[in-house]
Amino acid sequence: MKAVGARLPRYDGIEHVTGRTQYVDDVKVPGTLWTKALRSPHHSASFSGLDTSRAEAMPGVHAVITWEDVPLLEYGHLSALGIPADEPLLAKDEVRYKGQPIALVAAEDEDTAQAAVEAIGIEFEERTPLLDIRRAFDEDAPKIHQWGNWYPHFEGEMDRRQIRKGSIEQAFEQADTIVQGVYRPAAIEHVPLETQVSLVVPEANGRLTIYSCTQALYFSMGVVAAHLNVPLNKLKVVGGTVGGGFGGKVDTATETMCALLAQKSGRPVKWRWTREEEFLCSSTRAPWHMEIADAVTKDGWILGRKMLTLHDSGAYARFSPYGLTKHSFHHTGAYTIPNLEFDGFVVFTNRVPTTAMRGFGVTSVSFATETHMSRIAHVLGLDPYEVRLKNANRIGDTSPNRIVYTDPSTVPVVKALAGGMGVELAPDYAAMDREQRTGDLLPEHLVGQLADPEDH
Amino acid sequence: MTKATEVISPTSADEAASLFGDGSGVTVIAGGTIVVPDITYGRVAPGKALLLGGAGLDTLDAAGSTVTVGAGLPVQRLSELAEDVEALAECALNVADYEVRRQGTVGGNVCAGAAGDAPRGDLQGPFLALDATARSAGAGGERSEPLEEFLAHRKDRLLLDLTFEKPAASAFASLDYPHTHAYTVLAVTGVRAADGTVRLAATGLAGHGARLRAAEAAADADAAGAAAVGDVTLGDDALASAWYRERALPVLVRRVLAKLGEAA
Amino acid sequence: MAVKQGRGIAAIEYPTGMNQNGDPSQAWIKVKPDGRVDVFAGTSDIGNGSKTIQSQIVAETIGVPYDWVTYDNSNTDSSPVCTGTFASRATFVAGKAVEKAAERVRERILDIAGKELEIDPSDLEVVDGEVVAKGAPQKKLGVPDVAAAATWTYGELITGTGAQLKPYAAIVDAETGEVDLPPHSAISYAACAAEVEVDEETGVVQVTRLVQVYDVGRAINPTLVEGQIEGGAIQGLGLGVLENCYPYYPSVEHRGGQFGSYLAPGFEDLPQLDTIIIENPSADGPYGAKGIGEMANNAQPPAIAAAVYDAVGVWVTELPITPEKVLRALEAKAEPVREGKRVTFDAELSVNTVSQGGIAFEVPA
Amino acid sequence: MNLTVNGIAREIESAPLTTLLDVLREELGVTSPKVGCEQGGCGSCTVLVDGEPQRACLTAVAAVEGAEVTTVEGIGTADSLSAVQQAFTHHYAAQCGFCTSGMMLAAEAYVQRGGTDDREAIQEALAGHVCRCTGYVKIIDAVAAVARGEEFDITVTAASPGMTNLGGVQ
Repeated sequence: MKAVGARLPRYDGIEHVTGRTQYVDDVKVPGTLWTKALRSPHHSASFSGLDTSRAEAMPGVHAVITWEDVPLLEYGHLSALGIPADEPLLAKDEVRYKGQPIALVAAEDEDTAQAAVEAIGIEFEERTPLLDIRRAFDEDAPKIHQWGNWYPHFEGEMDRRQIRKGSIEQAFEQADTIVQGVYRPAAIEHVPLETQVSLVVPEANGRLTIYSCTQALYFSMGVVAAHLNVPLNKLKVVGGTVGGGFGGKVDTATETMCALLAQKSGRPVKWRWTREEEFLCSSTRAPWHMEIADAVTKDGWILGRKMLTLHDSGAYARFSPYGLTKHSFHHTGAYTIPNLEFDGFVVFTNRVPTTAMRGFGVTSVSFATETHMSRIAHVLGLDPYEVRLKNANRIGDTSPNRIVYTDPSTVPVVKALAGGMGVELAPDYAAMDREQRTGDLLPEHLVGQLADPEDH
Repeated sequence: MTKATEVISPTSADEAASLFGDGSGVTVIAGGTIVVPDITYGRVAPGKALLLGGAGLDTLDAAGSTVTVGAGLPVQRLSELAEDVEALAECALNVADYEVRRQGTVGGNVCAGAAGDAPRGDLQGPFLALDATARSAGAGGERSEPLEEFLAHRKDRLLLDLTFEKPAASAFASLDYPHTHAYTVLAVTGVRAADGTVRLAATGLAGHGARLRAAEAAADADAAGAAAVGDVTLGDDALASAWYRERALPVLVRRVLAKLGEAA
Repeated sequence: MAVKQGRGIAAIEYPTGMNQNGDPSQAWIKVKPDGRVDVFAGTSDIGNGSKTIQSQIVAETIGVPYDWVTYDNSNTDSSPVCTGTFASRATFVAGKAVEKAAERVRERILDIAGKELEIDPSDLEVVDGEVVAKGAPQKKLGVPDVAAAATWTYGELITGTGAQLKPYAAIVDAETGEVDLPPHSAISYAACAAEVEVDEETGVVQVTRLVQVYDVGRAINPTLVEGQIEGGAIQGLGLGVLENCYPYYPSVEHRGGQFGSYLAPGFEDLPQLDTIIIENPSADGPYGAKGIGEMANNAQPPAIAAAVYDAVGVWVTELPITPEKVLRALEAKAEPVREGKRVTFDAELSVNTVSQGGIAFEVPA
Repeated sequence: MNLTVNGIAREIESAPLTTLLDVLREELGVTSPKVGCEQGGCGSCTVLVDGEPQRACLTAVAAVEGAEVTTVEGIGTADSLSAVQQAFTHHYAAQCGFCTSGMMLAAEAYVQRGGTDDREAIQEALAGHVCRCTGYVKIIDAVAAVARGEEFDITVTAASPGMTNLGGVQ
C-alpha cells in the first residue's frame, strides 16, 4: 500500500481520542512549585525600589528572581541573523508594556505564589505611552528605546527594509490612473487551547529537564542556554506535543524563567499561564499599517507599486525585522509588477510585543494587496478575475528581489476558483496557462523584468 | 486554595434566606458559572460560601396565568416557556452555550454585574419587559418589589424568585456574534400585556438592563427607536462602543415592535 | 431588515520554509532487528500532523507499511536539530530531511539484502516490507529478515541520517533588496471567493460561504491537507470579521481577557466551505509537496472585504470588519478623492493625515 | 466528600470550593479534562456529571458531592473505542487534541439525548467548545456520522464534504 497520498489516520490519533496524549501540564512531578509573575501594571514607566525581601521571607516561597538573577539578561531571538537584542528577560529599571514581567516567585502553591508577588515592593513612575505607529516618527513622540522608535539594524545600517526595482517615477508617469489606499489588519491572539506552560526539573546530575510547549525544541533550548550561559548538554528539552501554537509558541515565554527558578530553588518549577495572561500578556499577531499607490493602465495592467509599511512591533523587536523582510519580499502578491518602491519600518509601541503568527509577514500584505487589487478592478470597471489573470506571475517572471518564478500557480488557482464559483471567463482568459509570457501577455513594460527560468 | 472558606449548603429556601442573613461576608454560589472563575482568578476570596444547589430554588410554576421562576432554575429550563413567553425562552437560549445554560441559574444571570469588558445579565431584559416582581431575602427580611427596583441593590440581596403575568405576546431581538460564547452586545425585549400595554426593555447597556419608557410612550416604531436612546446610558466595552449601540438600539426596538405586530 | 449579499475574491502566494532559508532540519532513522523503523526528528507536532506526515514519508521511502514506523520527536537528547514547526516548513523542510534519512536506510537494506540474495542491490527494490528483485518477484526477502541478518549475521546497524538545509539567501544590496539566492524553498498558491450577507441597519457581516483553491504541490495526506485548509479558513474568517486584541486600536483600552470578549470563531461562525485542491508538484519538496499550513488564513480577509464592498458599497480596510466599522463607513459614504489621475481612498487613515510631519507617503497626482 | 469517577468510588480530600477540574487533575490524576481557560469559555474541561456535560472549571466540587463523573477515560479505551472516539479518529476531528476530550464528551451527551445529524443542531449543541485547529468541519462530520449510527474504519480517514482534487493543472 502506498503511504504517500493515502488518507491514513493521525499517528497520535488514538492517544488524542482516549485522552492519553501527554501535554506539558499533564506531567506531574512530586514537589513541583507554582510560579506567579509580578507584571507591569503600566504601558510605560520607570521603576525603582524593587524589593523582594518580604516575598522571599514568606513561608512556602522557595525562590524569587529579578533581572539580577539572569546571567545573560538580553538575548535576541534572531541573534543568529545579526539582529541585536533589545528585550530583557525580566524588566530592569523600566517597563515598556503592560504585563511585562518584572519578578517571578516560585512557591508551594498558587495562592502563596500570588501573595508573595503582592508582597514585592516597587515604585513606578508612569510615562506617556506611544501607541500609534503613525505618530512614532514625530518629534514630540514619546521615545521607547535608545534606538528611537523604529528598528535601525537592517543589514547593520539600514533603518528600514527597502525594495527598489525598475522606476516607480516612470510607472506613475505612464499610468492612466494611480490607485491609492490604506490597509490596517488588526492584532489578534493566537488562542492555542493550551496556554503557555513549562515545567523545569533539576536533575541529580546537574542537568535541567525542560518540559516545554514550544513549537521549536532546539530554538527554545538555544534561548534558555544563552540566558543561563550553559552548554547545550546541561539541558534536555522535552516536548514535541503541543496543544496548538499558530506561531505564539515560537516565543520562549516561560522556559527560561522556570529554569532560573528551578536552579535557585532546587525544586521542580511549573509556570502555566492563565487564559487572562494568554489573552492580555502573550505576544500577538502584529497590527500593520500599509499604504499602497499603484500605477495602472485603463485596461488593467499594473505598471508599478509604491508601498509604505509600518509594522507595529510592540515594545520589543522579537521576530519583527524578520517578518517585515518577508513581507517586503512578497509585496507584489501573486503578480508581476516591474516597477517597485517599497519602504518598511519596524515601529515600536508600548503594547505587548508582537510575534510570529500563521502567515507571518504575509497575511498582512495579502490583505492589503488583494483588497487593493479588488479596488483597482472596481475603479477601472474591470472583471476582478481578469485583472488578476492578466497580471498573474508566470514562469520566467521575476519577484521583487529578482528571483525568477519557476512554478507559479496563480493562473491555475484563479481559473479553478472561477470554475468553482460558476463564473465563465472570457475565452482569452479561459485559455490562459502559467507558461512564459508571449504576445498580448508580454506588453513592453514586462519585457525588462523577464529572466530565464533555467537560471533558478 | 480557599482552604479557609466555610461552606454551607442549605436544603430549603428558608434556610438559605436565614443563612444569607444580611449578606455581609457571604459569597453565594448557585450555578457557579460566574463566581467560581472569580474565585479561581483570585478576584473573590470567600470567607463564607453559600452553596445553593440543594436549596430547592430551582422551581418553575407556569400552570396558571402567573409564572413564578425560582432563582435557582437553570437558564436552559426557561426554554420550557417557549409557548407562554417566547421572548424569554429565546433570550435564555441566547445565553452562553448548552453546558453553561444548564449550570448557570436565572438568579445568577439576573444578578450578574458587568464582566468588566462586556455586558452580562441578558435575562434582565425579558424580566423587566414582563414587569416581573422580585422576591428576595436580606437585611430587613424577605421583600417583594419590582425587578427594576431590585436591580439597583441586587448585590446585597439573595434573589428567591421572579413572578410575572403571562403576556399576550412577546418578542426578542439581539445583536450578538453568532458564536454563543460571546456576550450579547445589545438586546431588546418587547412584551404586550394582556391589557394591551406594550413594555420594552434593553440589555447591553452601561449599567444593568433598563426599561425603555420613552420608547414605550412613542407614537410609532420609528419614534420609539429614536426615543429609546434617551432611555438608556450606553458605554464602550470590548464588544462594541456607545457610538455603535446608539445606532443599533433603534434598529432593535423597531424589529421587536415589528415582531410584536406579527405576533398580534 | 435590509440584508444585502455580496461576493469577492482574492489570489495569494506564500513562501515555504523560513524566509531567506538557512533553517536546518535533520533526522535519523534506525531499524530494529525485526525490521520495524524508528524515526528521530525534532519537529514539534502542534496539531498540524507532522508526526503523521513524516511517518508516511518514511514508510513510503523505505517501502514498509505505515504502522511499522515509530516516530519520536520527544526530546533534544535523542532528536537531531529541527529549526521548528513554523514557516510552513514541517512537511517541506523537515519532511525532506526524513525522506533523505529514509533513502539512506533503504540503501542499507538493499545492500544487505543483496548479499543475502546474491543479487546486485541496484536490481532490488523494497515493496510493502519485502525486498524484491526487479523483474523477478519470486526472488525476495522480507525487510524483517534483512534486519535480522544485519543484526545477527553482519553485525551492523541499519541506520541513516538526513539533513535539509537551503543556504541562507543574503541580501546583497540593501538599497534594492536584491538577494543572492532564492529566499524560499518553494512558493504555494491559493485563491478564495467569499460570499457575505451584510445587514445594512446593524452592520453585521455574516460570511456565508468560502470557496477556496489551493495548489498544495502534492497532498501527502489529503485528509490532513483538508484539516489545514478548513482550520485556516475559519482563522481567516476570524481575522476578517471578528478578532481584535485592541477593539479601539491604536488605543489599548477594552482588551478582551476571556473567550466571551475576545471573539475567536466558534462552531456557529462556520460558513459553507467548498475547497478545490490542485497538485502541481514542487521540484524540491518531499514527493512534490509544498507547505500550505500558514497561507490557509491569508486569502479570506481580502475576499471578505471585497464581498462587503460588493454587498453595500463601502470599503472597510481596517480589520476586522466589525458591525461598527460597516455602519461608520455607510454613514460616511466616503468617495475616493480624485485629483489628476490619482484616486485616493482612506485619506483619513494615512500617515499624511495622522503624522505631524514625521513621515509621509508621497504620490504624484 | 465522595465522587464516583469513571465508575470507581473516590474519596475527595480537596477543599470544598476546589474546582472539579483541579480535583480530577491534581488530586485524582485524571488528566484528560484540560485546563483551557478556567473561565467556562472554551469547553476543554467538560466532563459528564450524572450523564450531562458540565464545565469542570465552573464547578465547585462540593456542588457535585456524590455525583457520577465521567471523563474520556470512562467512555472507551484504545482497545474498545466508543462510537464517538472512533468517529473522531475516522473523521480526523482532532488536530492538536487539546479540546478533544471536552468536545467528545459534549458530543457523547448530544448523541445520548437523541441528537440528530442535522449540522446546525450539532453546531448549536457544541457551540461552547472552541477548537482553534480544525475549523470545526470534521468535528461536525464526526458527530453527524455517530448520530446516523454509522460504523467506522479507523485505519483510514474520511474526506470532507465539498472537496475536489483537480490534480495537476497548468
